[in-house]
Amino acid sequence: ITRGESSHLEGEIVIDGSNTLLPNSALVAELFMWENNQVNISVSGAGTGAGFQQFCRDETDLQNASREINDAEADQCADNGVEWLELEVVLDGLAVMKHPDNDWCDCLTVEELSRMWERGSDVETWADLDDERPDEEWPDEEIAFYGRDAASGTYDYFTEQINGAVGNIRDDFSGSPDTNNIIRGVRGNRHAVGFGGAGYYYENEDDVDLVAIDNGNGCVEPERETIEAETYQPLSRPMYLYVRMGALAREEFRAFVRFYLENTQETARDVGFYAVPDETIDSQREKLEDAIAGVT
Amino acid sequence: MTANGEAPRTVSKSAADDQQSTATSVDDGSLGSSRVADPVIESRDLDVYYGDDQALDGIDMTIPERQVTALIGPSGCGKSTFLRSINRMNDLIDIARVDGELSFHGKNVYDEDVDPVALRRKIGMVFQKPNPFPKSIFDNVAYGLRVQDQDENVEQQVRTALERAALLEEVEDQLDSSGLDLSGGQQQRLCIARAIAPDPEVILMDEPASALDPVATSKIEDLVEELAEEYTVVIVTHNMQQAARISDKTAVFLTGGHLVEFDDTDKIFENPESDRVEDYITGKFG
Amino acid sequence: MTANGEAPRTVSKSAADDQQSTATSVDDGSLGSSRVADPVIESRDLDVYYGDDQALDGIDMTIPERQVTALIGPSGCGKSTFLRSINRMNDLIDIARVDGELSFHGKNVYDEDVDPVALRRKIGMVFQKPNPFPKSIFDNVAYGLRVQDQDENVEQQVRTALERAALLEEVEDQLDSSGLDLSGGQQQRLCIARAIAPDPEVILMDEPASALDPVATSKIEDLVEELAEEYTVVIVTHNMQQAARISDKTAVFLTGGHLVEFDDTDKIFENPESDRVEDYITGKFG
Amino acid sequence: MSSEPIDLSRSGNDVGTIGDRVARYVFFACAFVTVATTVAIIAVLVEGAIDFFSAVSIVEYLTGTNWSPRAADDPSFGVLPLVWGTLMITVGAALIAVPVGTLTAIYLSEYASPRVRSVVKPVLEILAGIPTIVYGFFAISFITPILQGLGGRVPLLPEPGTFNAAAAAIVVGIMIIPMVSSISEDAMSSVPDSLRNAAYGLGATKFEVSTQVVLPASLSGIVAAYILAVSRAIGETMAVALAAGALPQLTRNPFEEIQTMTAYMVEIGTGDASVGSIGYQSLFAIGLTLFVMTFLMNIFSMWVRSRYREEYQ
Amino acid sequence: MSTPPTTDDSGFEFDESAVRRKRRLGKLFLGLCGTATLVGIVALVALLVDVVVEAWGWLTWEFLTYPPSQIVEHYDPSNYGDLPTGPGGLYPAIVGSIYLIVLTAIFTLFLGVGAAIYLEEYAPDNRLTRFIEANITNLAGVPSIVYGLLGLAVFVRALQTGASLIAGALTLTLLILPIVIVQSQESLRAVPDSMRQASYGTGATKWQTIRNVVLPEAVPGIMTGIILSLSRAIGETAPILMVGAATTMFTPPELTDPTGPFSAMPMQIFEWAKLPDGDFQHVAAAGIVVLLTVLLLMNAVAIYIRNAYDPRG
Ligand SMILES: Nc1ncnc2c1ncn2[C@@H]1O[C@H](COP(=O)(O)OP(=O)(O)OP(=O)(O)O)[C@@H](O)[C@H]1O
Ligand SMILES: Nc1ncnc2c1ncn2[C@@H]1O[C@H](COP(=O)(O)OP(=O)(O)OP(=O)(O)O)[C@@H](O)[C@H]1O
Ligand SMILES: [Mg+2]
Ligand SMILES: [Mg+2]
Ligand SMILES: O=P([O-])([O-])[O-]
Repeated sequence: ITRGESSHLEGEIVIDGSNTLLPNSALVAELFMWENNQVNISVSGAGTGAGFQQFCRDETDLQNASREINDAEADQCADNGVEWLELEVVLDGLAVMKHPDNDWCDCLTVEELSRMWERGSDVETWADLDDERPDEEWPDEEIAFYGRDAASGTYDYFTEQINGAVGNIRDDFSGSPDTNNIIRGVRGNRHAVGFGGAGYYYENEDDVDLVAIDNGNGCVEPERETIEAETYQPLSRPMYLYVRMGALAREEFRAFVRFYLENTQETARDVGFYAVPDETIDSQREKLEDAIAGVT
Repeated sequence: MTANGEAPRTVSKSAADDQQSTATSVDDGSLGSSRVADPVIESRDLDVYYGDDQALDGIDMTIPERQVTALIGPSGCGKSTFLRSINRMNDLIDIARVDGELSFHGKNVYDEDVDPVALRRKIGMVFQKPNPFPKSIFDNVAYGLRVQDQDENVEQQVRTALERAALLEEVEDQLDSSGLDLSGGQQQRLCIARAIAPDPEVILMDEPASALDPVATSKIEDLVEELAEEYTVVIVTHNMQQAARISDKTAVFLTGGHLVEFDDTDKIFENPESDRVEDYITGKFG
Repeated sequence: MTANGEAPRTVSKSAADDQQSTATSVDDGSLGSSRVADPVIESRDLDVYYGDDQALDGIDMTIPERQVTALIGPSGCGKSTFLRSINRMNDLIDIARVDGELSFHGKNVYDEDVDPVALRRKIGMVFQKPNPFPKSIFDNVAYGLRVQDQDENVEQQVRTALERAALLEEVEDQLDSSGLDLSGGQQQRLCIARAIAPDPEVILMDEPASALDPVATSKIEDLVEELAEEYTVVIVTHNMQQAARISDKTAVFLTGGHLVEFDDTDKIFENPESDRVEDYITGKFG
Repeated sequence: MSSEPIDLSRSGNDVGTIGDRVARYVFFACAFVTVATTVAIIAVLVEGAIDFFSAVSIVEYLTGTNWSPRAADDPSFGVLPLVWGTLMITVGAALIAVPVGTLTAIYLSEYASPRVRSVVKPVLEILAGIPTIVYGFFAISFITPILQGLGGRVPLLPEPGTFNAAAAAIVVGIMIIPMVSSISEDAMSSVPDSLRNAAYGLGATKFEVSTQVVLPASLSGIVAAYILAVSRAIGETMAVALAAGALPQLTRNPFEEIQTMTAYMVEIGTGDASVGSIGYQSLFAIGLTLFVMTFLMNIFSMWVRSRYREEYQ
Repeated sequence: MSTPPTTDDSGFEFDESAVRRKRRLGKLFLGLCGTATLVGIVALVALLVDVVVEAWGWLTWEFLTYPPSQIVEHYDPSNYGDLPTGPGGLYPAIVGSIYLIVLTAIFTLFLGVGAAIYLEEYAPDNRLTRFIEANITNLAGVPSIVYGLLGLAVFVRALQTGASLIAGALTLTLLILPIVIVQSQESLRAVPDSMRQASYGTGATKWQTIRNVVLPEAVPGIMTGIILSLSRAIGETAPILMVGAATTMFTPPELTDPTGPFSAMPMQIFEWAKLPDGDFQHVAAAGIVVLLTVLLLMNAVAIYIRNAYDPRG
């Protein structure tokens, strides 16, 4: 490494938590490293839940989270005297994907999605869905369902938004910890459907197609404009960075978190997320500076 | 401790006396094969090499039918090598190479068209250490019958073979138990039964009693003498008393893979032609 | 082929004649230990068991100083077992168990307070198969010196030991090359050098020449006779001529772990008390 | 020399003897680490599993046919689909590795020249040393496309999905070939030549010697190799996590997606389940189940070995 | 008795059709065995070719010497010229893996050889010893992911080492310990008893005998076993995944402070494979090539040691 020697900052920063948010934090860390090569940053992806366990035991400095901290976790943090600051750093869109040769289904309503995915769903073939669309004839072929695994925040969010409760989902979908596997699954079967981070779609546009979502306001595809303007509903969500207040006493750590907020809008787009609006970023900055002022 | 004290017990040999006159010492180079009544195996100028090392050097020998021929000599002189070259077991040693001629009933066994597997069906073998298969006693004896497709009336043949090997009485009730559960001496008799079951013509034995205790040894010796009534037996031994006791003919190999003397056993032990043989037999070395 | 033909060459033995009268046959039960000039090792009613099998049964023997005592007998009669019980090598066999007394200079080596390691430093051992370490010739001989912390002047001690073992001349230039590169006979002399380097009192040898060719054997035999000028030598051999040639005393063990006769070597080979010993020695069995 | 009394006692200054005793305890401690490891594994697994089984009945766990522990409103905890998935992979892998490995062992032990053997054996052993994650990629990028290419074209072969048990079983089978072949080859080579000679002496052909003498005589070693290979297949993780998919289901079709116990553990271990949730605790229940399964295999293997130990020396 | 029982005087019929039939069968069987051997070799070649083809063009010197990047263009050599930062690579994970293996090697050497010495040289033949040996055999069959759980619970949590280099190394040590012990035992057992006897016979103590005679003889075998086990450990993903190896590090961990976070090659490869951009599959393949190279080098060293010290020459 031949750059970043000029920086006087040095130290060690440990980031853990969500697998989903990991690429964004890793990219911010990467950029920061090139300017401050004496700061040693490690980014791990134990998952949001496991990450909070460590975070609340004072073992990590920053926690990537694809959901907000829950009560049990907050209690644990309190028990261990870990104070934290929640920063909203990126927006994620969940895309519903289909095979490129699927020319019958371009858009689904939230109700249809719910019928397809809910626990005990009676939808087995595409033809089971076309009764609400009298002038269309969908093939009588079995649908293959792909999605993120039950251990992911993505799964929690999708099931809650579409089917009304976390974990309310049909038994026979294939839940994968790796969104690439979902893409592979959908790509391999003309009758497949899958959900996963929208960023993965844009990296694989040749292999899979999007299904637009109709939330009562017409069909909307997850694109930068629709998500950043929050018109792609209900499958867009914010993701969070939890900052351990105690660590803000360290100069290199403060520098890194500031750097994070400065860069996250750009890095988000590089790794398949969407930028939070400028106003949000500004308010997060204020939150951070207040907190720093409180600590130092 | 001399051979006199333990003169070969040739009384039980039917053919022993007739053969007496056919004795030939290879030391003088005359090869009296024509004078031997029924030569089964004849070797002519047989050399065997392991890689570059010569283990046998120009062996000429004529082994008579239905007699016991003993091969003696110090360790490493090539006795086992000669024995193995009779039924082409040397084929199994990668680096072994054979020159010269070894014929069985007049047919050179090293000819192109001889299948060693077929040859070994005529020439059975018993090894130094008893080596029963880890199978039942019955299956051990039946093995040869089965691979040779002689599978009619196996039961009867197995019993006959065990009988001839003087083992039947001892194992009659346990034919299904493992051959490995027998004592060393019994194991060796089992191996003999296994070798004779498919009814070969010749039986080769490589120090069959050297791993056994004296009692088991004497049983094997008795057996060898009996076998010679029906089979041609070639036996390697390092025990000179043993050779003197059981054999009709004795071949003395000495270091370097030379056959120094081959004659009637009585002659060899009482009045050998070669001084080196005399030295060897009287224990001056070896 | 009789012992007469190869009378023991006792001429080189200084003490041989004096000892003649101390001969004792254990067959008659009289234990003449007091009559032996300098008993180094005495065993009294020694039994050794391997698990439930008894390998030695009530051995009484008195081994005199600076002489060669030979142990002979058929295979499995317990010769090696007796030898190993002298320096407690049997301790290394889990299932071995010793009853009775074996004393070294009057001290029972099986007493609680005896350290077998200390004992073995007084009683060296040479084994049947030459077993040099895969180290240099020098390190082989120096090994005993080093483990016994006799590391002053190692170089000189190594040379002396090699000299005494009649090997120095042959290996003088290659002390750094591996002991494994030597011939079998040289290896065995190397093992002897290794055993005598730390200057023990007694040397036990278990068939030290049985794996060797005749020439190497005779070198070892000469060496044994010379060693007896300085050391007490106990040697197991299965070769009766060898026992007759080199030993002063001979103990004959027979099957079952019994010591059947123990006497001057001449006596044993010319006129043994026991018929069984006579049978054994004249080759009636074994 | 003999007149002076000799000292044969254990003298205190004999460093050797003291070092000897110290060494003994140190080495014993090393060996005991393995016992401690087993105790720790059991303790860790049981502790987590107790929490799990206080919420889930063991009967439901062992007999249920549906595994969706993280479903919020109506979770079900039937482990059978996961066990079934594991068995499919194991049986499939064994179907490949056992015949291929055994025949390879016979070739190496009985037919190949020492030169060939000394090259081929270590080369094959590389297969067992390749990281399992690599096999996962190999399955996805190489085996599955081949299967998909065959599917539909070859009669009776259904169209395989992107993730399917067959591809995973094939790579696991390849991975354990050397366990079967090497250990069996060792067993066959240790059959003494005297047995081969005995058979040749009776006029047996090489084929007969190999199949009727060497093979039966080394059977216990060969069976032990099978069991070892099978337990490795049971515990195989990354390859199946990548290639077999993540859908716990009881299907008879090997071209469908399944999930194994190990793959589920990876899913939970890398996922977002919060520690203490029932989903997270299920990790230990599955781990315990897996441990018990491989434990039983090992007991079986030891039994086979002691029962059928080769008796020749 | 006067006429031979089986022979006819016309000569001897050697060519039996039965034998010829069996020989044909034998040839068929040999073909089968040879084919089976080829299956393993072909699979290995296919796997290597598949990976190398995927990695072609992506494996550069920079790939070995730079930290990873989240942006796939950074790995493409054609872009190296105009990057805002530096090229992407595997460097911290390579160093992490090497440190991990060094620590594992140190722990394993002491524990494994110590345990083997105890079991072979000291242990009496009693129940405890048999129990320890059976336990070791059993541990060798426990799936690696279970060791991951153990490491997580015992080292990371109970002993508070965190997801650190030392936790990873200790977990891998426990994982390979049973294999190392068994192989070391075999090497010790292969030292002929005559060597020990020679040493005891010269008055050496047990420890002197072990140190001066037994160990030097057994070292090649022990080293081979340890290296082969380590080459397995270096590719293990599941346990370090469970222990919580870092997915992204920009600097290598410090060997002087093994309590810090670390990343390792299999972990990094696994992460790359999960990233959205399809080209990351090439990056992962390049990582696999590096990992396999390290692994094959370790195997080669082991084979070299085995052959160089092979008593048969
Ligand atoms: N398989 C082999 N490979 C190489 N050399 C061999 C082989 N078998 C025997 N030899 C060599 O051939 C020579 C003769 O050996 P052979 O076994 O025939 O002797 P022997 O007379 O039977 O000796 P012994 O009484 O010890 O059995 C010896 O020098 C031996 O080293
Ligand atoms: N380690 C052992 N374990 C069990 N039994 C043994 C052991 N060593 C020897 N024996 C038995 O003890 C008896 C005596 O054996 P020993 O080795 O002392 O005989 P030997 O006279 O030296 O025979 P050989 O001439 O064959 O060397 C034999 O029956 C033998 O089987
Ligand atoms: Mg021989
Ligand atoms: Mg002995
Ligand atoms: O890894 P997750 O962000 O889906 O929890």
